[in-house]
Amino acid sequence: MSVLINKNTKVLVLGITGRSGKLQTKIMKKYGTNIVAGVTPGKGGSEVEGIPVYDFVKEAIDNHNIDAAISFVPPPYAKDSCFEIIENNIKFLVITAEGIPDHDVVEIIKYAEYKGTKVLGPGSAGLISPGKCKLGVHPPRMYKEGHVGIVSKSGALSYEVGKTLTEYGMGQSTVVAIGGGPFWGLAQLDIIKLFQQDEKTKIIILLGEIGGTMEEEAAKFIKKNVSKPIISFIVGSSAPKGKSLGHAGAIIEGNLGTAESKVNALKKAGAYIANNPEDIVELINKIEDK
Amino acid sequence: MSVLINKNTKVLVLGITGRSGKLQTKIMKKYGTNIVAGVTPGKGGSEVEGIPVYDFVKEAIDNHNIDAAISFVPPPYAKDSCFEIIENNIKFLVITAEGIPDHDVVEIIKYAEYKGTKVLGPGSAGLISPGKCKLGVHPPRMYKEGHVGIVSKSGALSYEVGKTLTEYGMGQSTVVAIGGGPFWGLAQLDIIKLFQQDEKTKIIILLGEIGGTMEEEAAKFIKKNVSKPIISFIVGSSAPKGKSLGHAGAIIEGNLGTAESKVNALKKAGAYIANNPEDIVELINKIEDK
Amino acid sequence: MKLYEFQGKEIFKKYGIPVQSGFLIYANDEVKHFTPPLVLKAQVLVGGRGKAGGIKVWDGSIDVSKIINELFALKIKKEKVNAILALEKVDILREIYISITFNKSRSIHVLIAGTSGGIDIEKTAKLNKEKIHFVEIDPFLGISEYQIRGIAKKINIKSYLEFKKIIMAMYNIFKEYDATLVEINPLAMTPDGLIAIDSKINLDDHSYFRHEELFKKFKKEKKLIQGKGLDISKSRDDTITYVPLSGNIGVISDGAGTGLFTLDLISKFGGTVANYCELGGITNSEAMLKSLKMVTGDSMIKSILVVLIGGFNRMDEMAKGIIKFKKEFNKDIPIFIRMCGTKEEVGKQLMRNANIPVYNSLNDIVEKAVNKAMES
Amino acid sequence: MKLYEFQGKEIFKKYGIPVQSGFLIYANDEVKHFTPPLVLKAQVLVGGRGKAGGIKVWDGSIDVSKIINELFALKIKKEKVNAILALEKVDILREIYISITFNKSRSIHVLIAGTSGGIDIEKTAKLNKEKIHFVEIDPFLGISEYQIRGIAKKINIKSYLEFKKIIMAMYNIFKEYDATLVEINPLAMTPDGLIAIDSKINLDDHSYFRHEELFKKFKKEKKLIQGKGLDISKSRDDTITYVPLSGNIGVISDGAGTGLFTLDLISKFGGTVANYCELGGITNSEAMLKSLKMVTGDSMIKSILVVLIGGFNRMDEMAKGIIKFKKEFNKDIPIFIRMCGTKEEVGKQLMRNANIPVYNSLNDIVEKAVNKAMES
Repeated sequence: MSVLINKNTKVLVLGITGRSGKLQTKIMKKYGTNIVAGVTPGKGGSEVEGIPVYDFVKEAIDNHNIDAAISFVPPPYAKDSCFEIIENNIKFLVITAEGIPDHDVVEIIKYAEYKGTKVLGPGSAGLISPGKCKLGVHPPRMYKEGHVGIVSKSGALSYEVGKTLTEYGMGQSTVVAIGGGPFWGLAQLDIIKLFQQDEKTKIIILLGEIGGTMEEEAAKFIKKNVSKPIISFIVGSSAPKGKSLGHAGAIIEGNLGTAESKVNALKKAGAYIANNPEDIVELINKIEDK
Repeated sequence: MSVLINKNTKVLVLGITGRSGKLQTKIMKKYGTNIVAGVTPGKGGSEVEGIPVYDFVKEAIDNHNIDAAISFVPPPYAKDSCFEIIENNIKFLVITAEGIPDHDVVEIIKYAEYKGTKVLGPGSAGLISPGKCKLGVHPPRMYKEGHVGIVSKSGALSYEVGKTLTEYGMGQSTVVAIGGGPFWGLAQLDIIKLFQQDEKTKIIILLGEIGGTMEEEAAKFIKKNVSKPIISFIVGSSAPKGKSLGHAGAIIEGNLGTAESKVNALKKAGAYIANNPEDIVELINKIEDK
Repeated sequence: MKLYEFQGKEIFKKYGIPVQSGFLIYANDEVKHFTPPLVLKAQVLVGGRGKAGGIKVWDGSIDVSKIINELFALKIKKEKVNAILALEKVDILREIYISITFNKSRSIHVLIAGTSGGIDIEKTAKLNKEKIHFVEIDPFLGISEYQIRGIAKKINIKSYLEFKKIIMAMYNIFKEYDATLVEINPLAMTPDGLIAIDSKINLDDHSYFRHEELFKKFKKEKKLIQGKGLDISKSRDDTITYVPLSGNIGVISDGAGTGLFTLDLISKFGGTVANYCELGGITNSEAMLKSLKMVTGDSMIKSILVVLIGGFNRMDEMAKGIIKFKKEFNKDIPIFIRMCGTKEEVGKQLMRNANIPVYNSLNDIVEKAVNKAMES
Repeated sequence: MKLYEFQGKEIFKKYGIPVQSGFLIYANDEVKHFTPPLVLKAQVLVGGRGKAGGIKVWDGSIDVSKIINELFALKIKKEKVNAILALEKVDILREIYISITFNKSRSIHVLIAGTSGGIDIEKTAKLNKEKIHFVEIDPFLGISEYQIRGIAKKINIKSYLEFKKIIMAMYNIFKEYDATLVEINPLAMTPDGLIAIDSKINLDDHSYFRHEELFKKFKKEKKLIQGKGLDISKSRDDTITYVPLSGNIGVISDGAGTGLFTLDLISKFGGTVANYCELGGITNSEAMLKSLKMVTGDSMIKSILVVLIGGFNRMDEMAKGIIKFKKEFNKDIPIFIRMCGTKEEVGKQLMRNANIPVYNSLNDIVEKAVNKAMES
C-alpha cells in the first residue's frame, strides 16, 4: 500500500511540452509511473515520450481514464489550468509551480474543496511511493521501498532525509512534499491521517520548518488521532528573525511558528524529536528495537 | 415517518416580523411545528408568538439547535439572507418568495449545492407532514395524516388535491410544493426519491404542469428507480401556446414541456394518469384494492 | 424586458463589442439625405424579423424613402414597425452564433455557440446538433480561459484574443445588467475583424430594484417608439399576471396550478377564456380589486370565475376586495367564486354578510360559469 | 510590494473611500507658505512610525520648516525619511481598525475589525481579544451584506451605509489590485463622517504579470523617494531570494528546507552566515552564476557553501554555472559544493572534467566551510 497514489494510478501531465514538464515526464515514466496523457494548449496532436498530448483536459478525459494530474504550468496560466482539472472532476492534483499569485492560489484551493479534488501544493515537489509510482520531481535514487512515511513542507528536505534513510537501508512507503506555502491544499495533518490509515506505513516522519502554525496544528491532530510512532525534524532554529528565507511561510510571526514552539508542541503530542537526518535513523532503530 | 421534516425538526423563521412571516409563524406554531427562533435584521431582541427574534442567523444558532429554516424575506434581500443560512450550515431551507432575480436564484442554489444545504423553492409553498410538522403555507385544514406522498410544482394544486383526498378520507405522509420555477433547488425527482425510501409513503402523487422538462426527467427516474405506484396529474393542456401564465416555467418550449409530452413520458414510465383530483381518488382505490 | 436591437448595441458599444456605426429613424422623421449603401432594419421585439422582410439593403439605385416606407408599413408577427435602425454595410465572410443564458434545469450559466449563425439558427439547433456547442459556466467562477479556447476551437475561430474580448464582454453584460439572455446572431467575421451584426438582450424584470434608472431609460425609449398602449395594465407595485385571450369567461386565480387546471376544466365543459389573471406573490384586497377591474375591462366577458385556494393568500383580504368591487364597480356580470384556504372562515363570513354566494367545488362553479357564458 | 501611505490613499480616493486632502513634501523641496493646522507624516514603509515620532502636528505656533527638518532627520527602524505627507487636520471622535487580508490556514479572505484602532492595535489584539473581530469571506461569494451588518453591530458603527461603502471599496481594492493586505488604521469617526486616517496596502509581487503598469508606476514613485540603492539585486526575471546577513560564510541552496538546515548546521559548528541565497523556481546555469556573483559581492566572505539536492533543479545546469563562475570570476574564495539529485551523474562528470571537487555529505562540507572561514 501507499498513500494518494499507487502502481495503477493513471496520470495526466499538465504543461507536458514545457522544459520541466518534458524532463520530469521522462523521469516519471522511466520510474514506472503510468502517464497516459499530457495537455498543453496549442500542442494537441503531438507526443512527448510517446505520450499523446491534447489541447484540453476534456479531450484527454474523453480518451483515457485519469486518476490524478500533475501540473508544470507556469504561474500566469496556473489558475486556468487547475480550474480545468477540477471542473473535469480529476480527484487528485499536484501543483509544482511556485509564485502563483495568492488570490489565484486561494481560488484554486477553494474550488477544489467545493468539487472534492485533493490538491497537493502549490510549490510542491510532489510525492513518490518508491517502487510503485512517482508523481513529482523527487530524485528516484534517493528512495527505496519500505515502511517509513515521510511528509515535508520542503521538497529538498524530503530528498535529504530520504537519501539518508535509504543509505541506511530504511525504505519508505510514500514521501510527500506539500509545498512551501503560505497556502496549502493538503496540509501536514491530512497526510499524517493517510499514513495512520495506511497498512504499509509503520513509522511517520514529519519534516517541518519555521513559520506559520501548521506543525502546531499537526501536533494537535497527532495527540488525538495518531497511534503510530512519529519522528519530527524541524529546521530553521538559527534563521535570522523577521527575514524571509525563500518561502514566505518561513517568516517568524510573533511567538508563533518558531522552531522552538513547534518542537514543544510536537514533543507534547508524543513525537520523537530529531535534529538531523542521522538522528532520524537512530530513532527508527530505537523504535524498531522495542 | 415523513420526508425532509418530522415532529422534532427545529425551525428558524427568516423574516419572522414581516406580515406574511408573522401570520404563517402563528399558523405553523399552532399546527405544532417546533419553531425555536426567528431572524429579522434590526429586530433582534423582540418576540413573535413568544419566539425570540435575532438580528443574525449566527446569533440564533448560538442560542438554539436548528435543523431547518423557512424564509419569508422579500426578493431584494433574499440572496443575502439565504447565503447567511447556507454559510451557517443549516441543512434544509424553504424559500417562499417569488420574484427573486434569476441571477440571485442561481447563486443561491449553487452555493447551497456546494455547502450541502437542501433548498426547497424559491417560490415554494413549503411542505407539510400532516399531524407532525408544517414548514410552509399549506392550509392545515386540507390535510390529514396518511400514506400518500404528494409532490407538486404549484402550491395551490397541492392544496387542491390534498383537499380532495382528505375529503375522501385518504391521508398524506408528506405534501411538498417545490415552487413554480424556472429554477428549483429540489426537483420533483428528488422528492420522489425520498418518497420511495420513506416507509410511511405507499403511493406517490406527482402534480405537474406544462413548461420545462422536469416531469420528463422525473419520468426517466421513475422508470429506473421507483417501485411504488405513482399517479400523475398534469395541468395546462388547454393553455394557449406561447403565453406565460403566471410561472415563467409554464411556457411551451418547442415540442418539449407540453402536457401531452409529459403525460406520455409518465405513462411510459408506468405512472397512472389522472385528469382531475377525483380521478386520483379512484386510482388510489383501484391500487389499494389490488 | 426585451431590449431593441439598437438598445442592445448601445450596451455592446459601452462594453467594447464592435458594432456597425448607424442611426435610428422614427416613423414620423423627415427622410434626410443618406449615403448608400445602408442596411435598414425594422426595430421590433419579436423574432423572425429577417424572414418577414424586416431587413432591407439600400444600394442607392432607388429612392431610400421607398424602402423606409415599405418597412414602416410592415407588421411582423402582429408588431407594428415604428423605428428603423440604419447601419453601414459590412462585408461578411462568415457568420457564427453566440449567446449566454441560463441552463435552467442545472441552475448554471451557459454559453451557446454555433459554427454558423443567422436566421436559420433554430433549424440548425434541431437538424445539425453537432454544430451547436454548450459550455456550462459556474456562476461563482465565471468563464475561464480554457472554456473560451475550447469554444473557439470547436467553432473554428482563429482570432482568439478578439473573440475572447467579445465573450468576456457578453458575460459581463449578462451579469451586470441582470440579463437572462445576451445573444449575438450573427457575429460576423469581416475583413475588419469580428462585428456584432445583431443584438438580443433580455433583462430580468425581477431585478428592477437593482437597476431602476436603467429600466426607466429603456422604458422611456420604448414608449417613444411604441407610443401609447405600451403598458397594458401591469405596474411595478403588483405581481399580477394578466393574459388577454379571445373567449368570453374571465378567470382569476391565486395559484398557477389551480389556474391552469381551471382553464382545462373550462375547455372540458366547452367554454372559452376571455382573459386570465393570476395574483402572484402580493395577494391583498387591492390586488383582488385590481384583478376584477382588469378582467371586467374586456367587453366580451359574460361570466367570471374566481378560483381561490389560499396558502399565503388570505381569504379575508380576498373577500374585502370582491365586496369592494361589487359595491363600487358592479357591472352585473355574474361572478362565481370558489373560496378556501388560509383565513377561510373569516372570508366566508364577510361574504355571507355581503350576500355574495361562495362555493366549495371547483367543478361546479366552472360548469356554472360556462353555462352562464353560453346562455347569454 | 508595500505601498506608501500616500500611494494607498490615492487608491482609496479612486474607490471612494474618504481621505483627508493633502500634499507630498520631498526632502529637497523648498518649503512653501503653508497654512496651519497640518498633520505631517513621515512616509516610510516600516511599521511603528507613530511611536517613533514620525507624525507631527503643526499648529502654526512655530516655523513649519523646523518640524519638517526634524522629520527628515529621523530614521525609523533604520529607514530614512525622504518624503512627508502633509494633511488637513480633522477632529477625531473615535478610532476603529479595519483590514482585509488572507486567512492562510483556511485559504479564504478575512475581514478584521477592531472596536478601537490606532497605534496600539497589536497590543489590543493580544490583550483584548474580544475587541477584535474576524469575518471569513469566501473568495467566490465576496462579502455579503449580513457580514458587514454583523461587523457594524459588533464594533458599534451607526452609520451603516457609509461603513458598507468603505468595506466594499476595500474589498474591491483587495481583489482588483491583487493585494495581500488592505488596512485602514485608524478609520476615524469625525463630524464629517468616516475618514481613512492612514492606509496600508501590500501588493502581491507574484501578480506582476497582471499589473505591469501599476507596479512600474509604484516603483517609479518609490525610486523618486528612496533614490539609488532601492533595488538590491533582485530582478523580475529570476526567482532568487537574497538575504544579506552579517557573518562570513556565503550560502547558496536550491531548496528552502535544506537551506534552513544548512544555516542550523553552520550555527552548530560555530560559524556565521554572511548571506543566504535560495535559487527558487528558476534553476538554470545563469541563476547559479548570478547567485555566486551576488554571494561573493560581500567583502566579508571567507568561504562559500553550495548545497544542492535537485528535484526540479538539474545538476548539469548547476555544474555549468559553477564552472563558468570559476573560469570567469574566480576570486580565490574556497567553495564547498554538495551536489546530488536530478542529472547528478552528468553534473558530477562536468565538475570532474573542470577539476572542481564535489562532496556528498552535507555535514562534512559545512564543517569544512566553517573551519576555513575561521582559520582565515
